[in-house]
Amino acid sequence: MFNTLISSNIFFLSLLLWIAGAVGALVLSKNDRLANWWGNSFAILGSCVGLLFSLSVLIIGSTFSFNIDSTLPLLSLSFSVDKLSAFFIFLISLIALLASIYALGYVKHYYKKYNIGALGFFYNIFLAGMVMVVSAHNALFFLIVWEIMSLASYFLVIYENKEKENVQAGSLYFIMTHVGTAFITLAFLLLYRSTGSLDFGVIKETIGNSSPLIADTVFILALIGFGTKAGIIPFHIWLPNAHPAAPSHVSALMSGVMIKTGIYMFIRMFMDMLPDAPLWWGVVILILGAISSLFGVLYALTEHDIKRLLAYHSIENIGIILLGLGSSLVFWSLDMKPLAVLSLVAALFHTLNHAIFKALLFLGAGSVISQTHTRNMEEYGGLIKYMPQTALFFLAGSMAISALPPLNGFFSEWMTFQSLFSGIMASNVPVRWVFILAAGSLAFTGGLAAMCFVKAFGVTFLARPRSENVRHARESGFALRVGMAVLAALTLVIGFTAGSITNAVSGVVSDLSAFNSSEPAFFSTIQTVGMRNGFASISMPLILASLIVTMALTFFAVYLVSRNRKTKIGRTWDCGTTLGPRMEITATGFSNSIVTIFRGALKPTKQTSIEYRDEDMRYFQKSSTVELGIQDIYNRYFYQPVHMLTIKASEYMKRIQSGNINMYVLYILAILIALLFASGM
Amino acid sequence: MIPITPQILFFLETMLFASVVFMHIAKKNSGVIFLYAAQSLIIAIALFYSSLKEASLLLVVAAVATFLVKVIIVPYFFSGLIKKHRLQFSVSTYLNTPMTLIVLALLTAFSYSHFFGPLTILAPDKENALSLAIAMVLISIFLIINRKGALSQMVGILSLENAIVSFAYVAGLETTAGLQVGILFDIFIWVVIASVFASMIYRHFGSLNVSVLKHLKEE
Amino acid sequence: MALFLIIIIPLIASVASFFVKKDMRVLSFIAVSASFLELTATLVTVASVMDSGLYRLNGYFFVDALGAVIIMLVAVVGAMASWYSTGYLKLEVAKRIIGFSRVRQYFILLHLFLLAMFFAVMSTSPILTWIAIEATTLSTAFLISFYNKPSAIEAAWKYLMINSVGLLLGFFGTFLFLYPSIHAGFPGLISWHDMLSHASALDPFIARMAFIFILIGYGTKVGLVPMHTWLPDAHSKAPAPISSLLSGVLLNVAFLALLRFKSVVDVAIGPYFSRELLVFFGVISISVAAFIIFSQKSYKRLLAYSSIEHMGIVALGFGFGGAGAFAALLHMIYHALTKSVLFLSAGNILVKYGSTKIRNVKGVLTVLPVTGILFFIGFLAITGVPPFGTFVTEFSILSAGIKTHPTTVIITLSVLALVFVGFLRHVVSITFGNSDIPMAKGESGLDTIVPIMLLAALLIIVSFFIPASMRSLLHSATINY
Amino acid sequence: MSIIIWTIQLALVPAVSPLCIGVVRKIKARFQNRVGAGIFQPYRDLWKLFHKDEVISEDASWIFKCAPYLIFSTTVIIGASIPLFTTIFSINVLGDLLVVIYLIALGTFFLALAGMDVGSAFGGFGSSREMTVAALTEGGLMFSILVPAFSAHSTNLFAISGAVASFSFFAFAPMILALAAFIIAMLAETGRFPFDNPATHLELTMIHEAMVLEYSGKRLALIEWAAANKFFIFLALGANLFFPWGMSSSERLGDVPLALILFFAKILAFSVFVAVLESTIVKFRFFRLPDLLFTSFILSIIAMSLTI
Repeated sequence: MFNTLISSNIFFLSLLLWIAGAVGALVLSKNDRLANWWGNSFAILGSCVGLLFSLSVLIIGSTFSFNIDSTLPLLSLSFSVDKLSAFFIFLISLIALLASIYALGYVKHYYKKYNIGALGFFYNIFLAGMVMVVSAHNALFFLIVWEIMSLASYFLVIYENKEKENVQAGSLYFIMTHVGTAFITLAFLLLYRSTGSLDFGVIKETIGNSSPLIADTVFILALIGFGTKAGIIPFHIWLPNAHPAAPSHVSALMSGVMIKTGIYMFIRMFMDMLPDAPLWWGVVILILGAISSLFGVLYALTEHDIKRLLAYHSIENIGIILLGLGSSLVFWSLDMKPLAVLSLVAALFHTLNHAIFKALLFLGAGSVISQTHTRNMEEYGGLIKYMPQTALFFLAGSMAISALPPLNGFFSEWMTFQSLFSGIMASNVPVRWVFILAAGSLAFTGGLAAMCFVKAFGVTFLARPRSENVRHARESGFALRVGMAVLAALTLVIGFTAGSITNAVSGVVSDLSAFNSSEPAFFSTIQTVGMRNGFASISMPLILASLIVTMALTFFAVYLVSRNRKTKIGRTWDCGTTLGPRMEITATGFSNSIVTIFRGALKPTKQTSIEYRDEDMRYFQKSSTVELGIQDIYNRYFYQPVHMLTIKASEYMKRIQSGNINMYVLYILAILIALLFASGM
Repeated sequence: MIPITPQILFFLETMLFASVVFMHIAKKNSGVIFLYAAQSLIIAIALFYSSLKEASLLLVVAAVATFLVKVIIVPYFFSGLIKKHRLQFSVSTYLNTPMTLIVLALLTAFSYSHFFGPLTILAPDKENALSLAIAMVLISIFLIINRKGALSQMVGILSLENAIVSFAYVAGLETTAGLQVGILFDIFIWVVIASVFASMIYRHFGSLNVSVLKHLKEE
Repeated sequence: MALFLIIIIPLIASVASFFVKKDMRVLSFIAVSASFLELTATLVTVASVMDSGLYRLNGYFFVDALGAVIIMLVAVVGAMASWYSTGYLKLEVAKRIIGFSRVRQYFILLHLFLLAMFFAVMSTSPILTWIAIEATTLSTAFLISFYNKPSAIEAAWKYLMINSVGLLLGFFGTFLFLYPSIHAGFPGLISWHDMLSHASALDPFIARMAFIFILIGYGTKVGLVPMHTWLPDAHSKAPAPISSLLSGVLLNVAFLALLRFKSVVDVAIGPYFSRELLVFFGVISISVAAFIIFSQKSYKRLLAYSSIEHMGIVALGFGFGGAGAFAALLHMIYHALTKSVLFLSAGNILVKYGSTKIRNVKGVLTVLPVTGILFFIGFLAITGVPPFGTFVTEFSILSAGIKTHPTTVIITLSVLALVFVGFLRHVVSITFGNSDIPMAKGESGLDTIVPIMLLAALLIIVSFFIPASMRSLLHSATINY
Repeated sequence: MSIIIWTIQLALVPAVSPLCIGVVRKIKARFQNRVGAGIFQPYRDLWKLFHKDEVISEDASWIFKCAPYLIFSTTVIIGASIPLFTTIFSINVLGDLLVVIYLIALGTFFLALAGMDVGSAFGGFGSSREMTVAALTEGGLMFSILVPAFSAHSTNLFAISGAVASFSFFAFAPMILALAAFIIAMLAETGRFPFDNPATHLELTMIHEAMVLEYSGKRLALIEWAAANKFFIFLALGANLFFPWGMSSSERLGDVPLALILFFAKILAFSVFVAVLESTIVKFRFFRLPDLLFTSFILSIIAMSLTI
C-alpha cells in the first residue's frame, strides 16, 4: 500500500514536472536563455523522477494502476504500470535525462533563430507523451496520448521550419503516423466490438472467447499500425526523413526511444492482451525483422547524410529486435516457453542497447553538425583532431552498434543469435527455414553494419578535413560532452554487466502473465550467461578483461623490444603528388562496391550531365556532373502508385461538382426517386 | 354550394398537371408565365371556394392574398423582367420535346405506380388526384432540371410549390390561414430576391442562360 | 422572458441598423452589444433548461434540451462572428472594397439571419420552423453575393435555387407528417409535440416516404451528399464571418429540424429505417468530401467540403444511435467552434493575401503569426487529432457503429485518414515556408483576432472538460436517438 | 597440469604462425621455380621490423597508433580460445563461435579505420574493399561452422571438435559441403587467392596491403604478425573442426606431444593445400568475389539442412 502510494505520487510528479517545464518554457519564450534553462531543467528533473519511479517498480516489483474518469464518453484516464511498462519508462527517462543535459548546451545555437520556448514546450510534452503511452491502460486514452506524442514529435521535426525539406519530412511523418493510428484505431474498435470494453485489462480477460479471426485481424492491423511507428520496412519511409530533420537531441529520443513504443505495444498486445498467438504471427514478424534489418543497413550504406544514415540504422536495429520478438512468438505458439523467454529477453535487451548507442550516435552527430553546420559527411573529415572527445564517444557508439565485443551491442546480438539458433534446432522444417534465413540475414547485417560505421566514423573523423567547415570546428560544450560521455560509458558498463542486466530483464519478462511460471532457457550470473542446454555460453567481463590484459601485455612487450627506436612524423606517402582532400575516399566511394553488389535491390541511378565549352564542337568539356542516387523501391512500387491512384480518384470525384445547376437539381431528383424506389421495394 | 367531389378535384388536378406539362413544351417565356398564372388562379379559386364553405374570414383573406401574389404580382414581376431584358424566347432545354415527353410519361407512371399506392390512406377516394399531384411535383422538378433559362427555373420552383399546395389541398391537409399567409409571404420575398438575382445575373453574364454559371466548379 | 429577448433583440438590432446614417462605429456597437445581449439571454435560457427541463413561451416558442444546445451554438458563434465582422468590415472599407451602405446592408441582414436561426430552433410548429429556415436562405442570399462579383452572384443563385428545391421537398414531407394530427381534428397550430403524440397513427409507408422527403429536403440545407452541391460555392464566396455562421451554425439548425422529424418517424416505425438512411448519407458525404478535399485548390472551398464531411460524421453518429448520438451532438459543438475558428482565420488570411488559392498563400505563420497558429490549431481539431475533442467523438461514433456496421466503420476510418492527409498537405503549404510576394508582417487588429482566440480557447476547454450539467443536458437531448 | 597445457595453448598461435607463413611462401616459391627464403624468414622479418625506426603520418590520429596493438591482441585472444591440440577447455567460456567471429570483426574494424586514418588514396579503398569482403564473408563463415555446431549441440569450438571426432562416417557427409564453404570464407578472411594477393603491392588489386601501406617499424611488425596469427587460426579451425582426430581429450601431459605432432601435421597439410591453391588459380576480379562468398553461404545452408 505504502509502496503504491509512493509510486503513484512519483509517477505523477514526473509528469507534472514535464508539464510544468512545457508551460513554463512557453511562458518564458521571450527570453531564449531562460526558456532553454527552464525547459531543459524541468525535463532533467522529470527524467530523474521517472528513473527513480521506474527503478522502484522494477526492483520492488509492485505494479501500480490509477484511474480517473473523464468527462468525455468512453474515455477514462487509466494508467497501469507493470514491469514491462516500467522497463520502457526507464528507457525513456534514461535517454531523456542525458538528451536533456545535452540539450542545455545544444539548444544555444538556435538562439535568435527559432522560438526556444516552443522547443521546450513540445520537447517536454513529447517526453510526457511517451511515458503516458507506455503506461496507458485504456484504448481511447492510449490513442490520445499516442497522438499527443506523435503531434509533439511532429512539431519537433518541423522545428526548423524555414527549411522546406524539414517541413516536407514532417508532413510525411505526420501522415504516416496518422494513417498508422487509423489502423490502430480499427484494431481497438474490433477489440471493443468483441469484448465491449476499451480497458486493456478487461480486453485481456475476455478476448479469449471471441473468434480467432478477430485476433488475427487485430494482429495484422496492429502490426501495420505500430509497425509504422517502429519503422518496420515497408512502413519505414517517413523515418529516414523525419529523424534527421529534428534537432539532434530530439532525433536521439525519436530514434532511441519513440520508435520503441511501437515495440512496446507489440509486446503488450501480442504477448499480453491477445490470446495465444498462432504460429504464423511469429513467422510474419520474423520475416519482417529479417527484411528490415538487412534492407535497413543496405540503405544506410548508401547514405552520406550522417543523420539519415543513423536513421536507417534504426530501421536495421528495429529489425533485430523484431527477430527476437518474432522468435519469441514462434516459441510461444510451439509451447516452448523457456525459449520464448530467452528470445523476448534478447529483444528487450537489444531495445535497451539500441536506445543507448543510437542516442549516443545522434548526440555525437548533433555536436558535429553544430560545429560544421552541415549534415553532409562528404564535407567532414579529420574531426578527431578538432573534437577528440566527441570522436571517442562516437567511436564507442559505432562499435556498439556494429556489435563488436566487449560493448553492449554485441551481447544482445549474441542473445538474438542464440534464440534464432534454438529456433533452427527446435522447430519443424518450414519454420526452420525461416529461422535459417533470419539468422543469415542477421549475420550479414552485422557485417554490413560494421562496414557502414567504418565509413561513418572514418569519413567523419579520420584523415584530413574535406572542407573549410571543419577547420572552424571546436570541441563541443561541456553539457554536450556530459550527455555523450555518460552514454558512451553505459555502452561499456552494460557490456560487462550484461549478466546482471539479463537477470533484471528476464524479471521484466517473467512478470508478463504468459511467462509467469516458465523457467528461462538460459542462466545468467554476473560472469557468465549461457544456455541451460549447454549450447553456448559467454562471459562479457572475461572478454573485456582479456582484451585489456592482452593489450597491456602487448604494449609492454613491444615497448621492451623496441624502446630505443625513434618515431618520426612525416607526410603521408603520396606517390609524389600533393595530397588534396579530394584524394581521400568519399563516403559514396566507400560504399560504392556494396551498392554495386546489391544493385538488384538498391537500383542505383546515375545521371551524367556535361556542359561543353562549345556546343557545336562538343569537344572541350566545361563542366561535368555525375549524380548518383538510389531508388527507393517501396516508394516507387507502392507509395507512388497509391498516391497517384488517390489523386486520380479525387479528380474523378471532383466531376460531381461540375458547376451546372441543372445537374445539381438532377442529383436531388435522382436520389429522391432512388430512395422512394428502394423503400417501396 | 356544390360539394367538392373527387371528380371535381381530379379535374382541377388534371388542369394543374396539364399546365406543368405545357410549361415543358412552351417556347416563349410569356407562355410559361401565363401558364403559371393560370395554375395559380386555379389554386386560388379552389382555396377561395373552400374558404367560403368553411365560412372563415381569415381563410378568405388567405385565398385573396394567394390570388394577389401568385396571379397578379408574380407574373407582373416576371413580365417586367422579360421586358427589361428582352427575353421573348426561353433559352433551350437539354432534352428535345419528344424526349422530354417520354421522361414526363415515365415520371407520371412512377407516381402512379405501387410505390405511391398506400398514399390513398390520406384521402381514400381521391387516389387519382393525389397521384397526379405527386406527378406534378416530380415534373416541376424536372422542369428545373431540363430548362437552361433562369426564368423557367424560377417558374419551376413556384410550380413545385403550387403542386405541394394542391397536394395538401386534395389530401385535406390545409393549415391555418395564418400559416398560409406566412408561407405566401415567404414565397413573395423569394420571388423578389430571385428576380433581383436574375437581373444581376443578366448584368454580369449578359444572359439568363444558367449554363453560363460555370465559374464555380472544381478545377 | 429571456426567450422573448432572444427573439426581439436581433429584430430591434436589425431595424436600428437600418436607421443608422454614416457612422460605422454605431453599426459595430449595435452589432456587438446586440449579439452579446443575445448570448447572455441564451445562456440564461440554457441554464434554466438545464435546471428545469423544457422551457416554453406562450405556445409559440419552446426550448428543449436539444434546442438549448443548438441555440447556445448560434449565440456563441453569432456573437464572435458579429464582433469579428466589425473588425473585418473595417479592413475592407479601409481597402475600399466596399462602402458604408454595404456595411449597413450587411449588418441588417446579419441580424435577420441570426433571428431566423433562433426562430427556427425555438418555434413549436414544424411549419414555422420551415418558414424560418427558408428565411435563413433568403436573408443570407445577399450576404453570399456580398462582393457583387460574378462568381459570388453565381454562388448565391445556386444557393437560392437548390435550397428552394430542397426545402420545398421538405415542405412536402412536413405535410405528410402532419396528417395524423390533422385527421385527429387538431385545430390551429400543430406543434412538434402534437406530431410526436400522434406519431403512432402514422401509416408506416407514409412515414417512410415522408422521412425520405424530409431527409432530402433538410438534408439539402445540411449539406449531405448529393444535395450538397450549393455548399462549397456559397460557403467559399461569402464573407468570412458569414461563412463561419453558415458552416458552423446554420447546418446544425437544419440538422435539428431533421432530428425532430427523426424522433417522430422513429416512434411510428422504429429507428431502423431512419438510422440506415442517415448512415447511408453519412458515409457517402464523408467519402465524397474526403476525396475532393484531397486535391482541393482553394482553402475556403476546402473548409466548405470539410463541413460536408463533418455533417456526414454527425449523420453517421445519429445513424448509429445510442452512444453515437451523444457523441454526434458533442461533435456538432466541436465542429461549430472549430469551423468558426478556421473560417474566421481564413478571413484574415484572405484579407492579407487577397487570394483564396492555396498555391498563392504561403508562410502565414511568419506573416500572420497569431492567425497562423489559430489556423493550425483549427486544422488539428477539424481533422480529429488529439487532444482535441473531435478525436474522442469520432472514436465514440465509430465504436457505436462497429457492432452493427463494421464495413461502414472501416470505410469511414480510412476516408477520415484520407481527409487528414489531404488537409495536411494544404495546411502545411499555407502555414509554413515563406511568402512569394513580400508583405508587411503582423496582424491587422484585435477585433479580428480576439474573437478567434476566444473560440479556440473555448474549443480547448470543452475538449478537456465538459461540466456535469452540460453533460446531462447532452444526455437528455439525445436520449431519444 | 592444465596450467602447462594452458600456457602451451596461449603461446602456440603467436609462436608458430610466422613459421606457417614461411612454409606457405616456401612452397609457393618452389612452384614458381624459385628457391625461396627459408621457412624461418618471417621470424627474421619481424625481428628486423621491431628494431627499426618508425615513420608516422602527420595526419594519423591515435586510432592509427593503437590499432596494431588491438588487432594483435584480438588474434592472441582468439588463438587462446580455439581448439588447437586439445579439447579439454570445453567449459572455457571464451571458446564461443560467435565471440570468435566477432573478435575477428573487431580486428577488421580497427584495421579498416587505421587504413582510412592517414587519408591516403590507397588506405580508403583498401578499407572499403576489406569491409565489403568481410561483411559478405561473415554469413558463410558463421554458417559453415554452425553445421558441425548443430551436430555437436554446442557452439563452443572445443566441444564441437570433441563431438565431431566421435561422428560416424555418414554423419560426416554433409560436413564436406560445410568444409568447402569454410575454405572459401577462410581464403576471404585471410586475404588469400582468389580474394587478395598477400604479396602484391599493385595498387589496383591490393586489399590488405593497401590498408597497412603507411605502417612501418614495430607497428608494421604487429600488423604482419597479427595477419600471420589470423591465417594460422583459420588453418587451425579448419583442421580441428572438420578433422578433429587425434586431439588429446584428457589433462594428462603425456598425451600432449602426440596431439601436438598430429596438429602440426594437419596444419602442414592445410598450408600445403593453400599454397597449392594459390599457385594454381588466379586472383578474381573484385566484383566476382561476392558470387563466391554467396556460394559459401549457400553451401553451408545446404549442409545445415542435411545435418538437422
